[in-house]
Amino acid sequence: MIDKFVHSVAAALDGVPDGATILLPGFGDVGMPTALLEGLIAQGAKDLVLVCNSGGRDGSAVARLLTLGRVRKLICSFVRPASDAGRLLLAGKLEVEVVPQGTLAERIRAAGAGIPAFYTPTAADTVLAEGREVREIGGRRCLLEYPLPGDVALIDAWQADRWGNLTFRETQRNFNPIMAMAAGLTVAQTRHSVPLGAIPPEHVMTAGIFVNRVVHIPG
Amino acid sequence: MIDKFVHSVAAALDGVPDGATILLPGFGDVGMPTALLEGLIAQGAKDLVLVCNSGGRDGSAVARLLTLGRVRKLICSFVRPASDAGRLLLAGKLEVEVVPQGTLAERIRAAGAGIPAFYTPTAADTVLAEGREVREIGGRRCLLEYPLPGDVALIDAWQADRWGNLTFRETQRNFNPIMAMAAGLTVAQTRHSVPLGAIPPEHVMTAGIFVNRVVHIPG
Amino acid sequence: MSASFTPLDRDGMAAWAAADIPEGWVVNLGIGIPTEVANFIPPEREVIIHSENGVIGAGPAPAPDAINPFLVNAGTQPITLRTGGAYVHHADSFAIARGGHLDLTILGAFEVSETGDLANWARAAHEPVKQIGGAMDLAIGAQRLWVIMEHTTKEGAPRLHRRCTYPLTAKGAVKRVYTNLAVLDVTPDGFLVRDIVPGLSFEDLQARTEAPLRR
Amino acid sequence: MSASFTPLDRDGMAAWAAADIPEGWVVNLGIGIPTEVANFIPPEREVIIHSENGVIGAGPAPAPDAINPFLVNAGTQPITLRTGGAYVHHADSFAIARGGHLDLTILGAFEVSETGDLANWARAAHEPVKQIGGAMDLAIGAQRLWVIMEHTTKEGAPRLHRRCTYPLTAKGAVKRVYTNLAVLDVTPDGFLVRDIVPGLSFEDLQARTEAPLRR
Repeated sequence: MIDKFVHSVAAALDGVPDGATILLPGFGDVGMPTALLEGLIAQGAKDLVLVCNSGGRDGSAVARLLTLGRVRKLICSFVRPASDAGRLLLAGKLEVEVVPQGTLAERIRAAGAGIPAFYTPTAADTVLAEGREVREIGGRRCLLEYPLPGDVALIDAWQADRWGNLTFRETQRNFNPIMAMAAGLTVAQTRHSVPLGAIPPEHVMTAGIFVNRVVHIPG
Repeated sequence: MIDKFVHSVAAALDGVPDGATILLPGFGDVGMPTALLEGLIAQGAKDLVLVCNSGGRDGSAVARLLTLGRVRKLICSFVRPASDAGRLLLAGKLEVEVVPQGTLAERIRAAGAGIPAFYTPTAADTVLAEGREVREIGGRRCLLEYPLPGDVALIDAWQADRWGNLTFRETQRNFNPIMAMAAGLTVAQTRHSVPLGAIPPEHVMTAGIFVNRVVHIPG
Repeated sequence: MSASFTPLDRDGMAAWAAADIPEGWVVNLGIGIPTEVANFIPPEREVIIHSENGVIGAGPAPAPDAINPFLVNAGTQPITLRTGGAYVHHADSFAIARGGHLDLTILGAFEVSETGDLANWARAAHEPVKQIGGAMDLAIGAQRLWVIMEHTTKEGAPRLHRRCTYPLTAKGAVKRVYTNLAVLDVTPDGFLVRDIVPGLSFEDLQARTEAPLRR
Repeated sequence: MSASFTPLDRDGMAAWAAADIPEGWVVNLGIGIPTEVANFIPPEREVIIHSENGVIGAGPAPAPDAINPFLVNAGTQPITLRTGGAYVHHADSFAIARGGHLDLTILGAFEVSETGDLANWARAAHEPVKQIGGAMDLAIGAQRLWVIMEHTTKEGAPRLHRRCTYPLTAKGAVKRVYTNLAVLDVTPDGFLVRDIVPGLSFEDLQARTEAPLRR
C-alpha cells in the first residue's frame, strides 16, 4: 500500500543535504509551507540554493534562513533593498540571481516538464539580457532560458491523501503545483489529511506521482 | 454583461475564413467537438490547416472534412495508412506534418503561453530531425520546436457559464484546455449551460478569458 | 495662466483610466495607482481583473471582518473573487500575461519614452538589489500597455522622454499614458495628447515634457 | 534438444514483466501486449498506470454494461479509474512523460539494438504515412524503458540487433527486453540474459539473436 504520510516534520526533511537547491513556493505568506521551512531551519542543512519568489520581509522564516547564513544563493524575482536579503547581498554575503517572475515560473515549469531550454521575449531588451544568448524569432528578440530544477521542493497543501494527491485553496496554489513537479524530493505539508478518493479525480491539483512525502500539520 | 453564448452552431462558426488553421481536440471521439466539426463542414471554409491528434478513422467527421477536399494540410501525431487521410496523402492530395504527440501538445501549449520556441529531446535522434536545428543541451541532443497557434479552436466542454468558463469530464479534457488558449477565436460546444458561479473557482478547467463563443448542445 | 489648473490626484488619474476600459476586457493592474483603477469601474460593467499570483476575476477588498488569508492579489493585499472568477497556478498565470491573453495591462512607471519604452523597475542600470517582479512579463505580453504616473518628478523634472534615462522594463510596449496632467497616446510619430486637465494649455504641458508633443 | 521448449504467449510475456514491477511505481503501458501487463499486477499491489491521454491511475476495463464513454486509455479502449487517480490535460500528461516522472514505460518494438536503440514506429526510413503517436516522447522521458516483443519475426528473423535496421524511435533508451524466449538487460557491454524459458539453451537463444549475448 502506497502511503506517503510521515509522522513529523523532521521525518519529512530527513536527508536534505548541504548544498541542496530548495524550491520554496509562496506569494507573501500565502502558499508558503511555513512548518517545513521552520523544520529546515532546525534540520541544519547549509550552503543551500533557495528558489523563492522574493527575498522575504524581515522577520519572516525566509529572512531567518538567510540571516543564519544557511543560503549560498537566492534565485528570486525581487529583493527589497531595505530587507535582510538586500543587506546580505550588499554586504557580499549572499549571491542573488533576480529573474522576472514569469520567467521564474516558466523555468520551474520547464524543469518539471522536461523542456531543456526555451526562448522568451521577457527581458530581452533589458540589462538582464547583457551577455546572454538573444535570438530573433518572428521579428522579436528573445532570451534563451534554462530549467530551474530543485533537489527538494517544500509544498503547502490544503488537502492530501495517502498517494500524495493535493489540493490548494484560492491563491495558495501559486508556485506549489509547478514546484512539486520540478524537484527530486517533493515534501508537502497539508492542513487536512483525507482518505484516498476523497478528492474527486477531476479536482486533484497536484497528482501524487509528483509527491514523495506528506506531513499533516493541522490548522 | 458578458455573455458568450450564441444560439446556433452557425453563429458560433460565423466568419471562419478560408485558409484558417483549425485546432481540433479529441482523442478518438472523446473530447472532440462533433457538432462544431459538422458545423464547419456545413459552413464551407476551405483550404484549411487542421491540427488534430490523428488523421481519424474512416467515416469520422475528420475523415469527411478531409475527403471533401477542404483541408490543405494536416498536422497530427499519426496517420493510419489504411485510412482516408493515408490515402489522400499517398495520392498527393493532402500535405501532412506528423509530429510526436508530446511535441504536438507542447507546441500548442507554447502558442497559448507566449513561448516563441523551445527545445525538446523528443525525436532528436530520429529521421524527424533531418534538416532540423539540433542543439546539445546538458549532453543531450535536442530539437528546436516552434509554437502551433490556431486561427480557430473548436472545443468540447461538459459545462460552460456565460463568461465561457469550462469544465471537462474524465479524459474529455485531453487537448481542449491547451487548444482553447492557443487560438485567435475559441469556440466551445457544451453539454450543459450553467449559471455564472456554478463552477467553483478552483474547479474551472479552462477560464472564460480564453473562450470567445459558446453554443449549448444538450446531450 | 498656468496657475489656473488643478493636477489630478491619484483617484483622479485612476478614474480617468477606468472610464476608458470597456466591458469584457481582461485587465492586469500593477501595484500602486493602477490597482486603484478597479475602484472606479462600476460593478455592473464586467471587467475581468487578472492578478499574476493566479487570480482571474479579482473583486474589491473585503470587509475587515471578512478577510480570507488565502486570497490576496499581486500586492499581497486581501481581495475578494468575483462570481465567475477562477484560480490558476503561477506558470499558467504568466502564460496568460506572456501569451497575449490580457486586453490591457496598466503599470506605474518612472519614465516612458516617445517610442513606448517603459522604465519602472530601477533608477540605475546595475543596481545590485533588483526589484523586478512580474513587470517585464506583463509589459511584453499584453495586447496594450497603459501607464499611470505623475507627469513630472517631485522636483519637477519631466518623465516623458525622447529616450528613457533609467534601465528599461520593456521596449516599445507602452500605448498610452495617464498622468496627473494629461492623457497621451504613444504613436509612430511620438506622443499625441488626447486629453488635458482643464486650465492647462498645450504649451504649458509641453514645457513639463522632455519629448515633443503633438495634438 | 531445441524442440523441448515452449515460447511464451502474450499473457506469458505480460506476466513476466508484471512480476518485476514493484508497488508504487508510475508506469506507462504502450498499446498491445504492454497494455496487458496491467492484468497481471494484483490489485492489492498499488502500481499507478499513466495513460498519455491524461489518465493517472488507470484501472481495469469496465464491465460491458458499465462503460463510460468519456473514459478511455491511449488505445481508446474503455477503462476505469482507480481510487486515487486523477486527470490532466495533454500537455501536462506529456510533461509527466518527458519530465522523467514515469518510473517505467513499457513499449512494443520491431527491433532493439544492443545499445538500447528502439525501433517501433516504421519499417522504412521515409514512409510518407507516419504512425508516431506518443512513442518518441515516452521513450526518451521514462526513468527506464522496457520492451515486450516476440524474439524473432514471424519468418524467424532476429529482432535483437547490433544496430537497428528500421528507423529509430529513440537512441540508447531501452533498459530491458522481455521476449517470448528470454529476459535481457541492455548493459554497457550489450545484451545480458537474465532469464530464459525452460528447455531453451543459451546457445539456442543466441542462434535466434543477431547481437551477441552475455550471461
